[in-house]
Amino acid sequence: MIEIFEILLSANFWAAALRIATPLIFGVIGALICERAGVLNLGIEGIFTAGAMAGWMAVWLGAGLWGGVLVAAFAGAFFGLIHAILTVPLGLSQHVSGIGVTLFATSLSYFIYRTALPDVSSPPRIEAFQPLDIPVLSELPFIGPALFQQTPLTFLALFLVLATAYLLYRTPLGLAIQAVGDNPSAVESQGLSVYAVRMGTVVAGSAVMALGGAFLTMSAFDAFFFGMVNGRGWICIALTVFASWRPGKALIGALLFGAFDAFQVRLQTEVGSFIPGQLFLMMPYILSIAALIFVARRADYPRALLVPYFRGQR
Amino acid sequence: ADPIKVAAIYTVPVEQQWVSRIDKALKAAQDRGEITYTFSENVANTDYERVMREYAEQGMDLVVGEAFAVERAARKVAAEYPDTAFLMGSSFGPAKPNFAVFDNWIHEPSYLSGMIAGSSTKSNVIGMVGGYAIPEVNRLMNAFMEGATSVNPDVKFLVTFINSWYDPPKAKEAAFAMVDKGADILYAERFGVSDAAKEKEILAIGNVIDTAGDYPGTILSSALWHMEPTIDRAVTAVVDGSFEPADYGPFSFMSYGGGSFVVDEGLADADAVSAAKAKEQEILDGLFRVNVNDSEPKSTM
Amino acid sequence: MIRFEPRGPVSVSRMLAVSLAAAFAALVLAAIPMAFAGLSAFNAYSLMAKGAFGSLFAFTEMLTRATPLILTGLAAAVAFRAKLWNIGAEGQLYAGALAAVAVGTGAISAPAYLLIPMVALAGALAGGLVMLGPTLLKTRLGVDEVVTTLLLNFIILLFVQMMLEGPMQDPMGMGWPQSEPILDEAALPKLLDRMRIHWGLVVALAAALGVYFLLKRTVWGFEIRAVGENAAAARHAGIPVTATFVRVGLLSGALAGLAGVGEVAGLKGYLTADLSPGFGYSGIVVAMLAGLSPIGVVFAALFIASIFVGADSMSRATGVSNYLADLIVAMALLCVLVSGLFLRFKVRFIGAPSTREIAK
Amino acid sequence: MTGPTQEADIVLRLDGITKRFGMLTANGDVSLDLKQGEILALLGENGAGKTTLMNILFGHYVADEGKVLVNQSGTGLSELEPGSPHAALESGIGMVHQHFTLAENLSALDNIILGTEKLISLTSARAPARKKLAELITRSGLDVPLDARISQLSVGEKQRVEILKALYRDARVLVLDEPTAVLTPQESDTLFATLKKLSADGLAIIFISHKLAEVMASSHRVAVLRGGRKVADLPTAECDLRKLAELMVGHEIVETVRDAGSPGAPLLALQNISVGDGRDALHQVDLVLHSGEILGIAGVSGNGQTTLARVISGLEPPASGTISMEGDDRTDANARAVIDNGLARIPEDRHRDGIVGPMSVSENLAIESIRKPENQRFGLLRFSAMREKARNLIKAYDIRCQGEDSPARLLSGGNIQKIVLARTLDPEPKVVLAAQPSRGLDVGATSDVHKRLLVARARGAGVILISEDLDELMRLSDRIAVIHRGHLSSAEETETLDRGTLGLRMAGQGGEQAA
Ligand SMILES: Nc1ncnc2c1ncn2[C@@H]1O[C@H](COP(=O)(O)OP(=O)(O)OP(=O)(O)O)[C@@H](O)[C@H]1O
Ligand SMILES: Nc1ncnc2c1ncn2[C@@H]1O[C@H](COP(=O)(O)OP(=O)(O)OP(=O)(O)O)[C@@H](O)[C@H]1O
Ligand SMILES: [Mg+2]
Ligand SMILES: [Mg+2]
Repeated sequence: MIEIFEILLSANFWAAALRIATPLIFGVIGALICERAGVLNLGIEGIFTAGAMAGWMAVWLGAGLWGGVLVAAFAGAFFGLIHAILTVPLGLSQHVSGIGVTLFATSLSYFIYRTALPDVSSPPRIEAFQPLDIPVLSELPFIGPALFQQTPLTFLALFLVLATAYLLYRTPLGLAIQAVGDNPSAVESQGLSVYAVRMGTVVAGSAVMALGGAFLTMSAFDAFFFGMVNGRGWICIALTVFASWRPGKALIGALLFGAFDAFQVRLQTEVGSFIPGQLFLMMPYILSIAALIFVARRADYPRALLVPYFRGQR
Repeated sequence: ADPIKVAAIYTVPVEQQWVSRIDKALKAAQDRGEITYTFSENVANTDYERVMREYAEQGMDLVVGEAFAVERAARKVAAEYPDTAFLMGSSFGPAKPNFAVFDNWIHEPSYLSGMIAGSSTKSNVIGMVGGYAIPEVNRLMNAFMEGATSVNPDVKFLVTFINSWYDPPKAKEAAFAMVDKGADILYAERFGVSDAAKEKEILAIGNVIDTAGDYPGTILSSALWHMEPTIDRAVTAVVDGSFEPADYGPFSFMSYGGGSFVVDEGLADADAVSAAKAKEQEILDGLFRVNVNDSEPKSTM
Repeated sequence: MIRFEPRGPVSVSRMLAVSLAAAFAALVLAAIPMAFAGLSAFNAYSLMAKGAFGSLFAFTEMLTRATPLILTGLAAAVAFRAKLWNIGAEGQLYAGALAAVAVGTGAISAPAYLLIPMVALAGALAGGLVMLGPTLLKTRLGVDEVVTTLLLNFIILLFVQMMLEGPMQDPMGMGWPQSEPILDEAALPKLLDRMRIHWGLVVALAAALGVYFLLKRTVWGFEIRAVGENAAAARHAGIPVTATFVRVGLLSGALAGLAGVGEVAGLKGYLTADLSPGFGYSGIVVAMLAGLSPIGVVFAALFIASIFVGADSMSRATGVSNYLADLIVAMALLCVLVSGLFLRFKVRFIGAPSTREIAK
Repeated sequence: MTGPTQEADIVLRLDGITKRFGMLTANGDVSLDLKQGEILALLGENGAGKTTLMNILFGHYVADEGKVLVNQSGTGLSELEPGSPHAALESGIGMVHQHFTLAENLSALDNIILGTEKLISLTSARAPARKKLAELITRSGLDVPLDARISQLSVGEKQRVEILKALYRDARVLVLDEPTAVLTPQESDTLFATLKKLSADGLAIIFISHKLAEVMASSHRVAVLRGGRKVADLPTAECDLRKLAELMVGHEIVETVRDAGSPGAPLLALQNISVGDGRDALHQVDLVLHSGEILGIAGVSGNGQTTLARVISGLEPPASGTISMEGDDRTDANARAVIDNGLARIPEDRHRDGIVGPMSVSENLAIESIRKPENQRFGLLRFSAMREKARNLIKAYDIRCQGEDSPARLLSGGNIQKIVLARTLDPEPKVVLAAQPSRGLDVGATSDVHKRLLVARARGAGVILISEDLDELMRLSDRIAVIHRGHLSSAEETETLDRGTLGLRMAGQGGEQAA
């Protein structure tokens, strides 16, 4: 018991939680933006992979770290555009298009990586983002190490949460996104293009998702591995529902998940000798389901989610 | 003579430490002009048998691979293609007429790197991050732990498996957690652990491949695996027409040069190094046998 | 400006033409990465065809690969028909495989004609029960099943690993996390000597016919369709909506569970945690390609399997990275998706208002 | 009509509009002029092409032939870019659609300003918008709570938000598609008063309606479509109700009249039923329905009618109270049991609750009795029997469709209602619950529904008629009760009531309420 409190009260633990949460924050914010506009984006797992590969590859080819971030975002936007074209004007099933995009983005990333680097026996590395040591702030007692020894991408993620909330609730575009996810005809009857709003949103959301992948190869680690996304994208889909499609709750959800994961790793070394490790690994998923049952069920989801819109058709 | 045709089937990408050693040995043979080499990586177990058959059908002279999760099927296929030699990673014995086996028997150097770690730790806490708790991993970890306790009975171990072969960010987090718990040496079974050690400015123990160049000043000691003795023997046997369904496992032992132990003498205590070197000699001379223990290692804290 | 106008019934010739066009487009698209890897497209395509259909072995391998896809495709199709979004076929597949192993590795000894059905039943039941949870959470508490089924995939896979490293580990397995082998009496017989193709294919085909019959001709099928198309109206008309969802959930999970039974009792003979390379997820693709038609699922599964097996074999023959196979499958999928649109809609291109008319 | 002086007044001209959907010509060469400050009523049967015409005008659809001309701020008529709602809005056309086009998750204010600002902007100018709206609201009398989420608004309030949307953009032409279909008489009266005020200020208005009385009362001019073609265009003063009905349908409509009934024994009784909280709750509702009578339930929509219908239909169990039928307790009966007990239900939202759109007409006709032996044996469907039955019902109820196998969604609203009537009334139920049965239907279809209900009454069934249309209620019901805020008044003989009294009670004033 004491041990558990010790863990929860240590700044390093919370620093780890935030670090683990960072790719999830990007992912859930991206997924949330897409779904707010009425488009479920199951391409996320592939978009993560594409972002991880493209961002890393760009840096490796000499683009510089922020150049890599930009390239990752563009890669995400590219696959987002495919998903957007398939699901918005063409109105195809969002489930199957998303899974198709995941397949496509993943295999294309792998294929490009392998074809470009056929002879590596150990993954080539880049100089990744380093934690920012912000002079005064990082010296603060608990908060300092937890919050201010993170890499720039973590701060970007936190900023994106704020920016997304502001965008959704305070700007004309945000209103349009919310409306198009609820009732597309409300948007069309006000002279806006449903397709433009939805496609733009999906493309932008996918670009944000890709940053989650980029974080893995450019911040959490410094090389690209096959399969390294490891289901993180799917988690974000779950977190989106958990968050009731709200940016603030999305941040909390991602942090909770990160905390579970960080906690799980620490607890495993404590009692791992008599409890199977898999039980710990299950914990975040089980708790997510439990949270859904007790917290987030019956959230008012975007009513037009999954429903394609065709102009002039009934 | 014409080079013989060799194909390899890997269930993981070639970057994975284990497979990279096989790949390296085969590429060297190819560069020497002894073989032509092609491989399929990341082959799902469901597809493994088909891939084996396809290579056999293509008239490969030697097929190298990992039979661990497809033991039965692999042996069946081999039996149906007696003209092709199969050299497969396996926990079981060889099978007639053409199924030879190997494994990464580098528990010996692991024991030695454990000795170095045991005498180098100040906090008496060593963190170990593994992928999955499979025998090939457990064996090395157990030998390492045994080596460490042999020189330092007070040393304690933290063990975590991340349930993935390639999730360096996750391995890194697991390692960070151990540092938080007081570990001052990390056993790096997976990519990501040495990065954590480097970032926290502590030491790491390498496994299978030598990453000292990537982490200068961080890798205290490593247990390396060399597939060349195994591969070269198998290739020669195929060329000679003398390929036997033998157990190539021992060629991973130190005495054949299949395993080796390296230590950064700038980082390790000189006494510890000489103790380990003495033990190394005993092993090479056959005077000391490192225990083989395939059971899952557990934290001792 | 592009506009889509719904089209009525589609003629067979049009369907063929569109399918061919899709296949052609996929091949053209696939030529791009091939060129990137230095392959001549024509050679590659003939190798692909050979890899999937060129020999009895190739053909049976393709069918073997299609077998679980048919079952997971049916699992998705039947659930999606009722608008029960089961994304958890992967987990249900593993649950089915685990149950098959629990029953078929010696816990029960019985002659083959008893043991095989028992193994299949256990697998189906396990898959069904796994899906029951999310179904009840959806109907009773309104918890989104996309998320619960998705998360359950991870939980079940970890559970399988736990069992394989714990109580169900093969004591003869040298410590490897794998189950004991399925008894010979519990294994699905092979269809052909020396080939991997097994009775699971027959089961899958029978299941496709069964689901077709169920949906088309039975009261339950009627209720499933009604609930899927308009749950409010179905409820109003006295159809037991919750019971229908539960039935669909059980059936969908059972079909996915059967896929696991086939893989473990028909193909591999024992269970490991990497039994499935994502058959559960591919099942969704198969089902949607088939337009949720049970018979269509068979063809969609064959299509996906032949593309994959063919492309995989081609990449091996040419020494190109075998990630190419997945890439070609993905491209083919996207092309077929887009082509489906031309079956359902007429596409009209409409110009901007002409200035000519305004000037007039 | 084309004199130069009048030309200047014309704010909108439809010129030879033709629109085809496949084989169907929804609009055939329709031309129409609209003058400043004029209120034009557009009439026609269901499916006559009214909505289509307005959708072309607003740019939702693109006409196959013809064009729309608007008077852009007094510079003469110029062609409107087809297929662009944006262009229509820019040139001062506002539209209130037949189905609301509001985002339920946004506030009224946000719905109104949606799309009126540059999308890419750091701030949304809510404050100035609020000021402008406050002024608009006082001027027009369209009172809405600007900060409430749309999902919390009543139908009437949503309607007003829709109109404000148009006025906020300084519309000079306002199109309203069946604006009163879902409004109460009082709300309709208020709406038309507002419209008159706006037209006096120069706004040109087109409204579509099936309610001929309000057309007569509120329009300056009437245009009638039949089969997509304009068959009449004349000043309202030159028409009367009968003439309008004839113009629409092409023949005379005989109004259904109720003969003196002979109510029998009590059939259905609700005692002290309470359920739910909030808007649509019921509080201690008592009700007795006798055989051979039509019991009307009047009320402003959103006062618990929906819940009442759901409770009687077996879709929602009451929190307290009992329901009995012919003396047997049926409180806990679910939908299936309710149907089996001989209670037929006509849902208020026929598209949502009435039919399964993609399923065929014959399947929709069989859906309530799918487990009956006539439709299945050993769980297997008897298709030929179902089809046979469907063909008979299609004939008997005059359901216009392309055969029993065509998907039900392709049918018009009136014909969808006939499917519901056929499958519920054919088994000769003891009780019929008809919720808003003629909502949105044209005169012909409405009179058909009325006839069917009276036939049921004549053979001894009890009918509960929930409606907002007082004329319909007064015409059909033997007794009428009023529902307000979930309280149901005791039913009184129709002869003792008049529109005024009912209207007051619907608004919650006067009349005793059942305790
Ligand atoms: N998008 C469409 N696709 C096919 N047919 C359509 C479409 N829109 C309208 N129609 C058809 O055009 C005809 C005119 O329909 P419209 O909705 O304009 O009728 P309406 O006069 O508004 O009827 P109501 O009084 O019932 O509202 C109908 O037969 C309708 O089915
Ligand atoms: N999507 C469609 N495709 C093809 N035909 C259609 C479509 N929608 C409607 N129709 C045809 O148009 C006719 C009228 O249908 P519609 O839904 O427009 O009626 P409506 O006039 O709007 O009815 P209302 O509003 O009462 O009830 C139907 O008989 C149907 O055959
Ligand atoms: Mg209509
Ligand atoms: Mg209309």
